[in-house]
Amino acid sequence: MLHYIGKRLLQLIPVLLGMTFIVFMIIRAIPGDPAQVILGQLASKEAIEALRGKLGLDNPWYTQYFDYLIGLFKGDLGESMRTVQPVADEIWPYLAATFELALFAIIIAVIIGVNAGIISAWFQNSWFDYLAMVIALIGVSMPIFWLGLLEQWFFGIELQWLPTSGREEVRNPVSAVTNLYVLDTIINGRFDQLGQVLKHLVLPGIALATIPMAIIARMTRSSMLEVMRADFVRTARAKGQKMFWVVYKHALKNAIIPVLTVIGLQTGLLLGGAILTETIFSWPGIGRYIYEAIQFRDYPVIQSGILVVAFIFVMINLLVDILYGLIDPRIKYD
Amino acid sequence: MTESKLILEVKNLQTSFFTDDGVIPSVDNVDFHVREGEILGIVGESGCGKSVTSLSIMGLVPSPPGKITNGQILFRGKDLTKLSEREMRNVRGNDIAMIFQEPMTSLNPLFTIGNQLIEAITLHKKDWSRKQAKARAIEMMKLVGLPRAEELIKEYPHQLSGGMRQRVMIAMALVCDPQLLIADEPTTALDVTIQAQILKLMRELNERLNTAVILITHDLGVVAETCERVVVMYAGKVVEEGLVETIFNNPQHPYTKGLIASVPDMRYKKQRLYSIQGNVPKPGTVKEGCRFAARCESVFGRCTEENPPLYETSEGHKTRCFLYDEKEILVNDKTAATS
Amino acid sequence: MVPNSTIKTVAVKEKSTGPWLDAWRSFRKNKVALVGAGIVLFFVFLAIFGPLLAPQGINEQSIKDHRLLPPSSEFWFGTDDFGRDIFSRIIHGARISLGVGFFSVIGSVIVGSILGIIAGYYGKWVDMIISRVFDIMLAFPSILLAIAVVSVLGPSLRNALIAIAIINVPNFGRLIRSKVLSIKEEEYITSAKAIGMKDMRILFSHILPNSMAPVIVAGSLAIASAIIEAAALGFLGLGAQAPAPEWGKMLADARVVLRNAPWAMIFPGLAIMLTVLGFNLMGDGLRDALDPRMKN
Amino acid sequence: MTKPLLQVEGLKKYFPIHKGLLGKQTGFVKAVDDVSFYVNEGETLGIVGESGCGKSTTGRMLMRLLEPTEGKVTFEGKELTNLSSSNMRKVRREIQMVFQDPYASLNPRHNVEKILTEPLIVHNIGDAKSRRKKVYDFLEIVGLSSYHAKRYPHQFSGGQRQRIGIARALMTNPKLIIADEPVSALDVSIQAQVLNLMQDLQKELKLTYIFIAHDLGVVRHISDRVGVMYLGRMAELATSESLYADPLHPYTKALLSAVPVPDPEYKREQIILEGDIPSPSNPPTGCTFHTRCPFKMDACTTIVPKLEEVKPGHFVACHLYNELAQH
Amino acid sequence: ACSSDDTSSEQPKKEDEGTTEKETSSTGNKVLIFGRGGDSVSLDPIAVTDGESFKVTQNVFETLLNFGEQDTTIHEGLATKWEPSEDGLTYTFTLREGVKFHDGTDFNAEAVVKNFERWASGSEDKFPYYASMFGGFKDDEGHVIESVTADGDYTVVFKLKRAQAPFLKNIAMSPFGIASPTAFESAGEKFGDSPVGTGPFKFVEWKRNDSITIEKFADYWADGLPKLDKIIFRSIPDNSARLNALLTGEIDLADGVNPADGKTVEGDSNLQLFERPSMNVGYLGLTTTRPPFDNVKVRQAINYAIDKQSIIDAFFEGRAEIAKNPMPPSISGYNEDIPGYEYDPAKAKALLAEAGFADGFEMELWAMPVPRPYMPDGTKVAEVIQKNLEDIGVKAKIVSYEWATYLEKARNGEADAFMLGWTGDNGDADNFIYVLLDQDNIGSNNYTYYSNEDLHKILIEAQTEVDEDKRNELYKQAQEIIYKDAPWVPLAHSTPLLAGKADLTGFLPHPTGSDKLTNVDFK
Ligand SMILES: Nc1ncnc2c1ncn2[C@@H]1O[C@H](COP(=O)(O)OP(=O)(O)OP(=O)(O)O)[C@@H](O)[C@H]1O
Ligand SMILES: Nc1ncnc2c1ncn2[C@@H]1O[C@H](COP(=O)(O)OP(=O)(O)OP(=O)(O)O)[C@@H](O)[C@H]1O
Ligand SMILES: [Mg+2]
Ligand SMILES: [Mg+2]
Repeated sequence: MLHYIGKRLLQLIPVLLGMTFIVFMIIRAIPGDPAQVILGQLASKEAIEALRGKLGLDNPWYTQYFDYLIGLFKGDLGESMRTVQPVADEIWPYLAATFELALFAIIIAVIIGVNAGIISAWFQNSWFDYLAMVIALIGVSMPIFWLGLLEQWFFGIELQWLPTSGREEVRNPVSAVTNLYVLDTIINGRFDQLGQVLKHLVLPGIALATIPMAIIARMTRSSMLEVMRADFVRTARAKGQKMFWVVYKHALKNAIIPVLTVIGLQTGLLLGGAILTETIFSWPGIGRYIYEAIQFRDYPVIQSGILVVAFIFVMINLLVDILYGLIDPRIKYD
Repeated sequence: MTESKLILEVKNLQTSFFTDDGVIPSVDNVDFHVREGEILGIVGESGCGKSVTSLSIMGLVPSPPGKITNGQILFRGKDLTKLSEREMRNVRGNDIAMIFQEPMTSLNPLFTIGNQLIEAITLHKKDWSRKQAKARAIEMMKLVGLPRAEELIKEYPHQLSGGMRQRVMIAMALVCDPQLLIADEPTTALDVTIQAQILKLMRELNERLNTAVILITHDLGVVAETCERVVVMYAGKVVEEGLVETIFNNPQHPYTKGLIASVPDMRYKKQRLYSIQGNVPKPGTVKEGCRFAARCESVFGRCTEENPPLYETSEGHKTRCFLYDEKEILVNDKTAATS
Repeated sequence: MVPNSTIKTVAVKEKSTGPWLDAWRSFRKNKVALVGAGIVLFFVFLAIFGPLLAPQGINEQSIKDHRLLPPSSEFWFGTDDFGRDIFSRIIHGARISLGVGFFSVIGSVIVGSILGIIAGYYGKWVDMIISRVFDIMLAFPSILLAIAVVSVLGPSLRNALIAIAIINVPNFGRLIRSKVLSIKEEEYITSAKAIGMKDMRILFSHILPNSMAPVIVAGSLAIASAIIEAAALGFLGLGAQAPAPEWGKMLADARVVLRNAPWAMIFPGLAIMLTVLGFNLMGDGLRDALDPRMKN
Repeated sequence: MTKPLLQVEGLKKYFPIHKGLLGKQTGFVKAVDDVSFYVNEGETLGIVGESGCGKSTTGRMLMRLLEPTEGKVTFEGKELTNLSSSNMRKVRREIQMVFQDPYASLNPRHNVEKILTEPLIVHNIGDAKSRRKKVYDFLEIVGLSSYHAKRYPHQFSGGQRQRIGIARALMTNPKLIIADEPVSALDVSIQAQVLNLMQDLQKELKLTYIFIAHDLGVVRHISDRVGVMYLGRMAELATSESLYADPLHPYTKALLSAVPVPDPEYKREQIILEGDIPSPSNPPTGCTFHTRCPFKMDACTTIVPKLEEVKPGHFVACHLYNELAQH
Repeated sequence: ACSSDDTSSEQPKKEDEGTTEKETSSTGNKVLIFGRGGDSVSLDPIAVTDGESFKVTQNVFETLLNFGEQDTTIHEGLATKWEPSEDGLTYTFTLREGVKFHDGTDFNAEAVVKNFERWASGSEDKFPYYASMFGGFKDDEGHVIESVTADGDYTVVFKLKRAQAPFLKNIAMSPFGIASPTAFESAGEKFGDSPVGTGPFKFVEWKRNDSITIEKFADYWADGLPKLDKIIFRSIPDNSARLNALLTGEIDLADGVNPADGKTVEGDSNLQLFERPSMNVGYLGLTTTRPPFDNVKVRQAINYAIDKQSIIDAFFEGRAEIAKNPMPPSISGYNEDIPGYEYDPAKAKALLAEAGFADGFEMELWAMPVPRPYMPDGTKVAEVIQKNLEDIGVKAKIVSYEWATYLEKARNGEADAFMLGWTGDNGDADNFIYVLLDQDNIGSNNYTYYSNEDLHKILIEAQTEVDEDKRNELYKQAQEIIYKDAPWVPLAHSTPLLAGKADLTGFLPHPTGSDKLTNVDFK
């Protein structure tokens, strides 16, 4: 098993290297000069040249690339051109913010999606099935930024139930330990804050959860339908097992593997793909961090930011693969 | 042969599937019975309704689209079709157990053998401890001739060969001492030498535990070697029923005759096999008359117009064919079944 | 002697068929899918004839007289902050959204198919490289990739289309590759080899047509997501440029006046949702019709 | 004695087992291990054996649908194993194959006419018109009607599909047909139809068959000679009379006694083998059957028995007969 | 020794802070949450150029001189007196006494000198504003400041190489907030993360892209000030979302309110609307080197063609003034007498015909992709302009790029016509006209590539002219030249809006965009 993980990690290297290369080439193809952006409209040509020199931007691209790579191998993600902070130091709070949101969203999505899928499959062609699947379809058909705006409008402005921006009650700020605020409030023993933090998670969480929830529900349903026809399900029933356990024990465990893949993929996608939600809900997340870095041509942040997101994405997929092995004894890792 | 008590009576059973193409009675007016301790064979070609019949008995017809639309299934006098799902659960695995055709897919691949066996036990022996259940599981595994039972219990189905899996299935079926075991093509997926092992095991268990068995197969050889009585099905109907010897030596229904004649015999070489022309009709396509009429060599006018009833041609030997009408032994279906 | 010529094959009257025709029949039975196809057709109709049907053009400003009017009998969906008829703009916008969805997917299908077939058929290191590139692209957060691509090319509808096509390439590539790999193992491929068929012919006459069904399904679903992606890019200002009535851009433009004129945001959003829903419903129906495994 | 149409010598197929993601090769599945036999023109050679013993692999290697690891296949004096792939394709006109699963072996998106025309196109036989005619002729020959030509595989019953498969194999007027379990998927009553058809065609078109099956009754019925395979090796090879009347190899004996006979009165001493078939990736040493053999001797665990002619035309690979011969 | 002292004294201090925080939170403490559009880049004011950084540093740091509460007149700051010499080459500042930095060190002449030394020995990439306001660094030829010396504890003398008219205004700009020398010496590059100034508020915490917290500096020199206990700056990038947050009470004050929302705020009794005095210009630049805009008639025609009033009505919601000059009227030197180009499509057409474009022509119209205070919705304005141009037969294709690309391409002269704007830094005419339209700044902020030798002479002269009236006269002339040459279509001087809770008092938005929150309080 460890051996397998090691091997998979080794295999990651070319993918991530390829990734750095592609990102590197793309961002350098984007017109716009970081030095210019940093120095603003006022800057003179000389100033820009000077800064370019300092940032190493006047080296040939391959030198820049290899410098970056060498840094990477030393565990150095580079330094933001704009804030002059090491990306490695700067990135965590953003990542944590998105991670918390994505996790929250995916938990909602999994709990509701998986159960809706199961019940739909169990009572195939019932009104619940139709309703759940129509809702799921509408869910995947909704532009989330639109949903986010409607949510803000309705729950935030009209009903005033839930906060529409940020991660915390600013008047009562969470003192960050891990930057995962839910965890932090618990560590700090501030359960009053926990409630607030959770409240802040609700609206962006729902906006973000909608699509994965719908996808998971549909996937679970079709996977369950397939499994429910399997012989071993009939065997379980023939033993006299209750339908509930047949479904939730025998069928679910078998149906969950393709669902897990989807969950893994979606979690990974949420991490990098939450830009719009993060913008609408003013969530200080990694997506916006990178998006802004693109706007400011902050090359090291773009490069390392995308690299970190991609790394997490592949790690989640690795985790999913390992989970397969735990669920399915037929899968052997060696 | 001593007359023993009836354990199961299937009367007039009709199970239909409600599909997009209409209602298809896949099992139509099926009557048969099983006596205590006997092995009843049900033979017939693919799609003739063998599995649906057995699933009907277990109350496991996939629904929707399937449904028992008529008839009774009396298990020790109790009509199973009238039981609630809850009551039915107590019957399943406890009174009537079932094993399926595919040993490869009938076990849940993600749970250990032990887990699945123990589940079968604790479902019905609520007061048993896990330890007791485990002991019982091991005992049953030994009974069906599985080696290294103590270790096997921790293994997963994919680590076992087909034959071993089928033995596990049998052990699982017998774990609560059912009175009736339904085996739906239990050896079809196995190799001949392994099939021989399993059939031998089933015969032995039947003798030792006196469990009644319904053995469903399409292999006439298996029936001939294993069963006492046999029911021949064709396109959802029982076409002939009788003792094994009678059926093989004196088949009456043209389909049974053709079937027996078309099997190549390993013992001698026929120049040319007998073959029944045509195909089995698609279920639901034959509305009027005998379902075999289109393929029958002895077909005559009445066959395509009327539905032949079962004629009892001699004690316990029944045939659904107008050819035996002349012999004036028309028996009412119902009286035949209850006798 | 003709053996067994006595067999009377009962000539049951059968409808003319073919795999596609059968699929159509089973599709036709699926009411939900039909609703989806209906919605799609409706929008396709709008896309084609919209300019003729719309009461107004896309840029008939009337800032002084008709600014931000609520829905009324004259302006069904109200007007925007230029005093333009939102209803007319949505009708015109159908062409943009469907166009982006359709052409970007066509682009990804073509590129993805070529790469997927090459990878699946030639295997070995070619497969290795192509698959790794797909891995890389998939690990890339797609919206960021799209943003980056548009940033490189400059924001415009065409470039948004290209960006969306690019991010979808690995999906189709992988799909086709896995399909090619699995079909390669089918018995009818062996039987084609057994009659002495050449590899290229097998590829084009057997493997490709048989891998198309999932591509069609995935394609119709991908159109749905491409429409949303285009809207998202439009929303970020990276898609169609003014005064094009792209729905996402209309949404973005309407944000500013959300409080005074919610209709300016509700209707374009609904249009997106409905179109996407149509494609999703249709795609689902197609999957059921084309993928025999989904049949009960 | 007629000249063999096909001669197989020392045929082997070892499938490498790759483990792990880096694909390190960790061993072999010895699917076929040193098999030799010949087929005479006009005869039917049956090959039986239990699942996974290498029957299909053997069949496929004869046509080089699988490349043999080792060994020689000679067809009409040509050594097939040396041919270039384009020459091999030409030979495939002479050797055709009928597959077990009549559904899977027909392209679901092609109609019958297309399926049947394809071999003609591939081998450039005739023009469009003559091809069409030939298709309709062969449809008749295998007992289908011309109106079936426009239909698709899923609209046929299993037996009919197998007829299409057979018709396709016949399109190029082959000499040899390798039938890999052509009736295993069919019901008894349909199986009889197809077997009869194949026999009739053989007589009429002077075909040679290699008939692979696991049903001993079927093999007996159709074959002139029968080879019994066990774990990639040929255990016994003899004329079908000799084999069924007097099986020599303990495995053949057990096999024959295990087959259920549809006759309740037929009583015999059954030899029920213990245990399971070993895995071909880790076959037993010596005689691969020794793990289940009731007559196991010391030599069996170490020495691989050779297939030797014990009686005229009756070959067996078993140390019991080696010793007998020596004594 | 000093540093070890520092650390030892800091430890208990932090604990103190902890306890005081808890105390204040139990007693009703006054916290203002200020929602704004983006995060700061750095809190070292000299190192940055972005308004969002200055919004914070303006309250942490103080400059020697201050601007007026709502204008750019000069007032006392850390210096209580300032005396220029006759020739304008020497300035003597008298410093306020009893002022302390947040780290407890004293503010004195020494500190001022150290700050200027630090800046002057920097480089353009480090301290960009210093370079552009004072003409470069220590060794540069253009460097205006010859020396900064302490004369006793509370007097600082500036010697200039040449007269600089807006010198005092420059000194008052946010970037030149005086920092604690001990702090920036020990923090080095990291100073921007933990700024130490003398301002009414001291830095507490920075959650990147989310919030910056500053709290009342107990030892602030002015008694009773500041009134607030704490300010939290929150970045909420989207204007609508920010107003939402205000409506839901998550923030107390929102910067950058959409003009369209102005009425909503005014109609809400819980809220009040603030107007930031205008010190900006939004314009449509016509690249004078690209045909047909190299033809002055064409440029004038475009000027006549655009209906500015409609634009202002619709997309500034009337909260702007039609622009006729490149700088807003609030800046001295503004030329009232310029008539401006009124909306007159017929005249425009005639001019086009004169220029030989009777049938119009095709052009690209670049629209700003981001909202800016001077141009709340660039693309929409562009759509109106497009429509106006269509009316005179000019086919304009709206083009947009991402902001950074947009600026670079426009700067390279790749645009036919582009929308842009400017917010003044120090309220000086030079900061508009010279910066935006002088030939020296081609390739920099003169995006239109407009050059006019006469204008150049006037502007250079004005830079060193110390006499205010003479100087104003020069700028009026300059505006006339520009009016005739029409390198721009000046569109509007907008009044950026802010919204706050109704019980907020003492908030006076500053035209530069950096607001001092010292007097803000809750009722
Ligand atoms: N879920 C179902 N939906 C519709 N029809 C069904 C379903 N299950 C079974 N049938 C129909 O019922 C008929 C009888 O099927 P059944 O499975 O009992 O056949 P069988 O005799 O067991 O055949 P086999 O030997 O192939 O197992 C078939 O024609 C089949 O088409
Ligand atoms: N492509 C392959 N790669 C690896 N192993 C293979 C491959 N094809 C076949 N084998 C293995 O070779 C052995 C022989 O397979 P083969 O298909 O020839 O058996 P068979 O006798 O035809 O069995 P069946 O009766 O099940 O068709 C089996 O153990 C099988 O698992
Ligand atoms: Mg069955
Ligand atoms: Mg095989």
